[in-house]
Amino acid sequence: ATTTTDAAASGDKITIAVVTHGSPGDTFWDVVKSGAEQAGTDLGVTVTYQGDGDPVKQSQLIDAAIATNPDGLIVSMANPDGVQNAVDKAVAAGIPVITINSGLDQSREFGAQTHIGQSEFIAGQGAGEQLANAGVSNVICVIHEAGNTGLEERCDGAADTLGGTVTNVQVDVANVADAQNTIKSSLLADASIDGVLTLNPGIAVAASQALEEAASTAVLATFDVSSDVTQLILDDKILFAVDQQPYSQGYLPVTFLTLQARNGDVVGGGLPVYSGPGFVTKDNADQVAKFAKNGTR
Amino acid sequence: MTHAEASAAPPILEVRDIGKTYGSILALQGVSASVGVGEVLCVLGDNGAGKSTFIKILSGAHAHTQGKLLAYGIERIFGSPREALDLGIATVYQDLAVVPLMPVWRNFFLGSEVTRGFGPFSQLDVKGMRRITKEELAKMGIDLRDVDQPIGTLSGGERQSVAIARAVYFGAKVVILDEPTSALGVKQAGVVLKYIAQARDRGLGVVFITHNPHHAYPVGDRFLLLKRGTSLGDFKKSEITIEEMTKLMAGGAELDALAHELARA
Amino acid sequence: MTHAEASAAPPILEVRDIGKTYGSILALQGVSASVGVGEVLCVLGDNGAGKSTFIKILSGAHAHTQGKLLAYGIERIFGSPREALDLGIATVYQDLAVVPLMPVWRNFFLGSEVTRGFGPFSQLDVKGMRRITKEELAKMGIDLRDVDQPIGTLSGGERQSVAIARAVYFGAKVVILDEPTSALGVKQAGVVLKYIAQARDRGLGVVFITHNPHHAYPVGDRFLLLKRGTSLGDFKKSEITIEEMTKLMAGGAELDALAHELARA
Amino acid sequence: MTLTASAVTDERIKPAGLIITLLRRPEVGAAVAALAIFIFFSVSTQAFLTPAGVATWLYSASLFGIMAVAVALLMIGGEFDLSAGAMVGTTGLIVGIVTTEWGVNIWLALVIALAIALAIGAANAFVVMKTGLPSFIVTLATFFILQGVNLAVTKIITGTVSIQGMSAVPGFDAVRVFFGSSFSLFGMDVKISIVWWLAITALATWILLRTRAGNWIFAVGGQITSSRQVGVPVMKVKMGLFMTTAGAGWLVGMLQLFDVSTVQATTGIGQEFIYIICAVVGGCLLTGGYGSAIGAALGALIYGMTLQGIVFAQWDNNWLKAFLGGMLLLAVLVNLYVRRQAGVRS
Amino acid sequence: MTLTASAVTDERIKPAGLIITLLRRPEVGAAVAALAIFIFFSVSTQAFLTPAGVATWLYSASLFGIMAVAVALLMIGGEFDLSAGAMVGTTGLIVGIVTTEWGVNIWLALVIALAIALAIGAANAFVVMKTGLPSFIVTLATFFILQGVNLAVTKIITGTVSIQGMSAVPGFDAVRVFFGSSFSLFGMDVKISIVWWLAITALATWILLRTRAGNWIFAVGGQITSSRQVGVPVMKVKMGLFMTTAGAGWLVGMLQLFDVSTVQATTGIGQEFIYIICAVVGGCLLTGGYGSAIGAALGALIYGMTLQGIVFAQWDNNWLKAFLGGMLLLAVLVNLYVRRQAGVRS
Ligand SMILES: Nc1ncnc2c1ncn2[C@@H]1O[C@H](COP(=O)(O)OP(=O)(O)OP(=O)(O)O)[C@@H](O)[C@H]1O
Ligand SMILES: Nc1ncnc2c1ncn2[C@@H]1O[C@H](COP(=O)(O)OP(=O)(O)OP(=O)(O)O)[C@@H](O)[C@H]1O
Ligand SMILES: [Mg+2]
Ligand SMILES: [Mg+2]
Repeated sequence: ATTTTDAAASGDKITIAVVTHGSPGDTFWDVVKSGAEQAGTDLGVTVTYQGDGDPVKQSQLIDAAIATNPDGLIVSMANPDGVQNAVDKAVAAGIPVITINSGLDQSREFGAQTHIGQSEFIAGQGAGEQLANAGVSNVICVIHEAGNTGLEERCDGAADTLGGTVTNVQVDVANVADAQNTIKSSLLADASIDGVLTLNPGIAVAASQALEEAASTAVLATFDVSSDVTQLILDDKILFAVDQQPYSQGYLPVTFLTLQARNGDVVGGGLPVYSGPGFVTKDNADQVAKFAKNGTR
Repeated sequence: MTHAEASAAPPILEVRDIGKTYGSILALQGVSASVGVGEVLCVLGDNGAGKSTFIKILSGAHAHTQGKLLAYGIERIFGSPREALDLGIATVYQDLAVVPLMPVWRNFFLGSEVTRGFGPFSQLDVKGMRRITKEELAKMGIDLRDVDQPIGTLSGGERQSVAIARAVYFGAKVVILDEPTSALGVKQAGVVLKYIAQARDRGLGVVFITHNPHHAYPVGDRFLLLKRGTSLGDFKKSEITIEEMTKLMAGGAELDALAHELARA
Repeated sequence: MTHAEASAAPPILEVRDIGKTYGSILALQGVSASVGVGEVLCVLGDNGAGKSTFIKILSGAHAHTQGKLLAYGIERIFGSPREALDLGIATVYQDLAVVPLMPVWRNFFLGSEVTRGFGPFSQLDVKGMRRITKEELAKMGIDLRDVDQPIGTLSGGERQSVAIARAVYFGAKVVILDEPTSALGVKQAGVVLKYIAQARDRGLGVVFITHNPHHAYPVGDRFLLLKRGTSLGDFKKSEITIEEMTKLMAGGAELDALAHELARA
Repeated sequence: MTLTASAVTDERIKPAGLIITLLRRPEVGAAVAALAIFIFFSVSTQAFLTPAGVATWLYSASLFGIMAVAVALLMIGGEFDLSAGAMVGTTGLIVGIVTTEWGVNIWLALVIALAIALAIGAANAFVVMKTGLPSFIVTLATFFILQGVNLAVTKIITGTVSIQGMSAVPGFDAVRVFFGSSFSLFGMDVKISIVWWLAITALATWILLRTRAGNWIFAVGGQITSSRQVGVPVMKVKMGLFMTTAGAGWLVGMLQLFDVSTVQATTGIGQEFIYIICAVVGGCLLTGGYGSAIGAALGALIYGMTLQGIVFAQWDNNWLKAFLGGMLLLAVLVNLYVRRQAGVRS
Repeated sequence: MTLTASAVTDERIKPAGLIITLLRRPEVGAAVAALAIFIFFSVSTQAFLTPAGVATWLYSASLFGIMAVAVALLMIGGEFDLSAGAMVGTTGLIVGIVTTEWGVNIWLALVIALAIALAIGAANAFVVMKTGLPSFIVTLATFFILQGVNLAVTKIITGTVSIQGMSAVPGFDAVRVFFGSSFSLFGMDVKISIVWWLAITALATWILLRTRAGNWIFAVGGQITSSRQVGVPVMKVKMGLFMTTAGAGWLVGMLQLFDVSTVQATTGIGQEFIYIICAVVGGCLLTGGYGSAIGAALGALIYGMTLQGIVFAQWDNNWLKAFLGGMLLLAVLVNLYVRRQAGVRS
């Protein structure tokens, strides 16, 4: 269902709407947003970004975006059923849609032109493999937002490939100091824990302190990077960070849709574009550090 | 002071050796009294003597912790004022039991609303209730501006009048009045005394609390005197004069001295 | 009825043509009166006549919306009761102005706490305040069980006594009393009248509201009569007898009829 | 002089026109605030006033509004229900799980979910009334418990944190007619939930102002002791209110489930305060005894318009909350100003 | 008969032992509940009573406790502050940004953050007092605004949504002595925040019970009109309370920042209710006028012990919230039971 719109006729006033399931302030989605907005600036198109983790609200945001009649729509589908109606509506209205991050399997079916990124589950599997390679078998996976689909999938993915046990631990990202306590408590409660997987760079920093205070030798790994995390990798406090390259998950679809609007190009050929995962380890932490500082990694 | 002399029919309300504690505070102990058909029982006593506590037991607002309460000769412990109301006991509480933010007429009919229509479609007879409220208050000499005013904005006496008018209007068997005249003007207080006499004549029982012996004596048939939570006795009108009563209430000689003191030094 | 006859010193408090509206409700209009040194001004009137409103203006609880208020001859609009208190005006409000959950002694001294120590280290003189509270109440004939009881659990009269004792204890120049005796027993009411006389003799001004002409007449020097929010006049004691006053307050003949009606039919 | 005439001609009342009298209703401030926000976004954005735009914010408002009206009744009755948001998730999850995982008939599933919701509402009421604990804290505990149960049970039964495959359940389309359908009106695609919202607001208003139950709701919220003393069946009233709120939670749960045909374990969490905000913006007192259903519905309208209006205005989404906060403050200030002008001082 | 003697020998009081008298303090119920939870987890888990374990839950409790005490004072004074949680984030972010991005001296940064916090607290108080709007709604607006500003401004200035490189700021270690250090005691690694917590609880208790300000706090919360009528400077008291809460937010912000040396834009969001929960579990009335600082500290202790105890017990983590809810309900019920036994009916 690839349609070429005549939006190109509208000249330079191209608008592209991004609606994700990330809540404002989420580290990962913030980088996606930065990527999309940077692409907008680079290409001279207007990019609007909205996000809400609740499928009803995300659908409403998509509906609202459709009401503004954009030249392209970018949607992340953590809960594909939930946004199906809204995406259908967009497709029916002739708005080209690209899905990002999650929802790879449904992307074509719903009529999106392509999918960019990679599901949280696959990224989790990557982390699980790396941890298994490090000889870890009893991991706690620190979920910093209870019931968040993406985070749950990361942990599930890790459990899938680790070959040992993965126990989820809930903390609150709004209280990092207390998250540190909870991680410490977990370590104290079960001395056999030899791996900690965090899903947010701030929590990773807290976890490294928790390991220290609990005098634990467990291996620490995390999702997503920040300059503190790269520093901790260099200091051997963190083994690796999974980098899904969220920036490109935001930048690429905007580029694709702009090309389509301006030039009628339909990129991807109906096949997905993978954006990762990359791993940041001691070897490449140095290079990543400066990008992380800019908020683009 | 025994009740043997009363007629065969049991009194409407009777208490025997009743008492009430609030936590560690003994507010009332060993009080016995009764009120029969067409009888006015005045409860007299100092501040803090336990009069309001006594009344709250009769009206079901507080359960007693000692003794017995009998209604029509049957022992009862009221779990809620609703139970007392259903027995035809209407009360004017000292704190008036009104809902400040609600309009006067809604307060007047609260708990006994007049409705029209059937089953789930019955709705309030707003017009009728407004009219009755206005009329009943006018009878007491209170000319309200607007029955839709929240009752919390009425003056103290106006508020008290609403509570009294309500109890009188709904009172079926017994009317209990806790210091009903305290905030009332001379005229309104007179009306209340008249109401009490009328209720008595219609065969209702009345329990009447006041600090004013001149209010109590003319209408009362029996006088229950409380002091520091205990009963000083239950007197028939024939057994006591107004002077004796005033003395008992006030501690005697002091009063006489007062008149002199008040004169300019 | 002019104030020209007063001495050269201006009265402590004086109002001229004062009025107050609550939203669209005119509670008080065009009232003039004054209270001077060693003078007792009684405010009389029906329920809802505007007495409490008048008092709230004097005490700074409500700002007036018309007319002038003068303290010591200087025009003022009180923004808060604190301003009035600072001028030595102590008030007993009809709703008593107590904080129900707080202990009796804390209520007694609220806003005028006694402290010991300096600057940031000053702390409450708890023992002293407890003692004074107990003593002042005992003087009024109220023997409290425990000054640490929340004031909300006191009886109506006990609560009123605390409010009066407080105003008398802190009253510096003028004491304003809104129906102070309404919930009081005969003895306690007598004590309050005595207090008023004492305050007057000490040179304080007193504004006294009551529905009881027998309370008002013995202690009053001037009588301000209100009806439906307007002034019926400001009389000196010499200009009016207790009978005339009672008639004016109650609507005359009705009262005489009452005594007969109250007798058993 | 008839009595009504005397009320009008009383010399102690300043004459007040019909407008002022109207302005005294608790919801009028909210109506003015809603109008202001409506005009603001209509003028400043393109899409707000298009049929598609209107349909979006009306739908958004309706979901908040149904709960806000129920919560307003409860607040007028002097209680809070912080479990109202989580209840939306619970009922949706129940229907989702029993139909997709266990193959229970969808109509039966609706009834089961409703029964459970009402039971939880009744339990809230029971604990609050029997212990005398504040409902704020009791329903907060219920909220936590529901939140945990929603997550853990969903995870155990489905292995994930959301329900999938709901639209394949037999009878889904039939039920959808009541909860997830939409119809055309003036070129707008009007969701059925808007109809529910209007109906519930009207019903609640009638109950509040014209029935005995309404009188009792105001009374128990205004002064519970006094109400008890004059014989209002306090327990029954509060029980009814908590069950109404739970029932509204069920309704919104169904409306959401049959709209997007999925539900997540986290659905509804954090929404409970939005309902309270809507009720307060609409003129309800937090302390109980005062408020209106129409006001709460208007509060929801304000919230829905603001939420979607910000999107239409394409303001940076990082500022979303700041705008929301500012609008909220503005709305209550306008409300206050209007009511002051009308001579009401709450 | 001396007056004191009469108080003791009054025939109208049932003799009550010292224990009953003690039991009447608002915090005793919370103390019993805390003890029960302490014993429960000590017995049922291995790590809870080890020095390392104790240090963990004490630290957890201290961060909640400092705010809970301040919030309790405010609640006794009859107000809420829903912006208290976001304030923790705001102050942390201010210090983080001005030091890491602009190179401002770290001590100066502390002062700037404190000044801004106090100004926001004063603004809350000002709006609440001048408009008469409920503080629930005013501070909710502040909360939303802070939440948006925290995120948007952090993003604009740093390009990310968290502060990085804090530990490299000159003077960081010096400041850490006050806010992020720890010392050894009985084999425990005691964090400095526990000392702050105890000190603040003691100070707040003294103020409440033994100073004029404390008297005023109870009064304005219990009956604001009466307080005003007897001359309590209501505005000043409320102003002080809101500023105290904001100041406590600053302190906790610093304690967190200098402990984990990073702060995110979402820090503190959702925590405001935990503070209120702690205060209520500790015996504060939501309606104001009653409560205690020690009680709030005990409420925080209960919360901290439960939160970490559940982790020590290694219960399935998805149930976390459900356990928390259950514990909360249990704690308030124990509290209630104890107080009923003591003859207090709140
Ligand atoms: N806050 C208010 N809002 C509206 N109307 C009010 C308010 N306060 C008082 N009123 C009205 O003003 C009138 C005068 O009230 P006020 O309390 O001054 O009477 P009062 O003379 O003290 O009566 P009482 O002897 O019964 O105490 C009353 O009719 C009352 O309804
Ligand atoms: N809820 C309560 N808790 C504790 N003590 C109470 C409570 N209610 C009343 N009391 C105490 O019980 C005693 C009797 O109170 P009650 O109200 O019955 O007195 P009263 O005779 O009505 O006095 P008054 O004439 O002043 O109204 C008082 O000393 C009061 O302090
Ligand atoms: Mg009494
Ligand atoms: Mg009055």
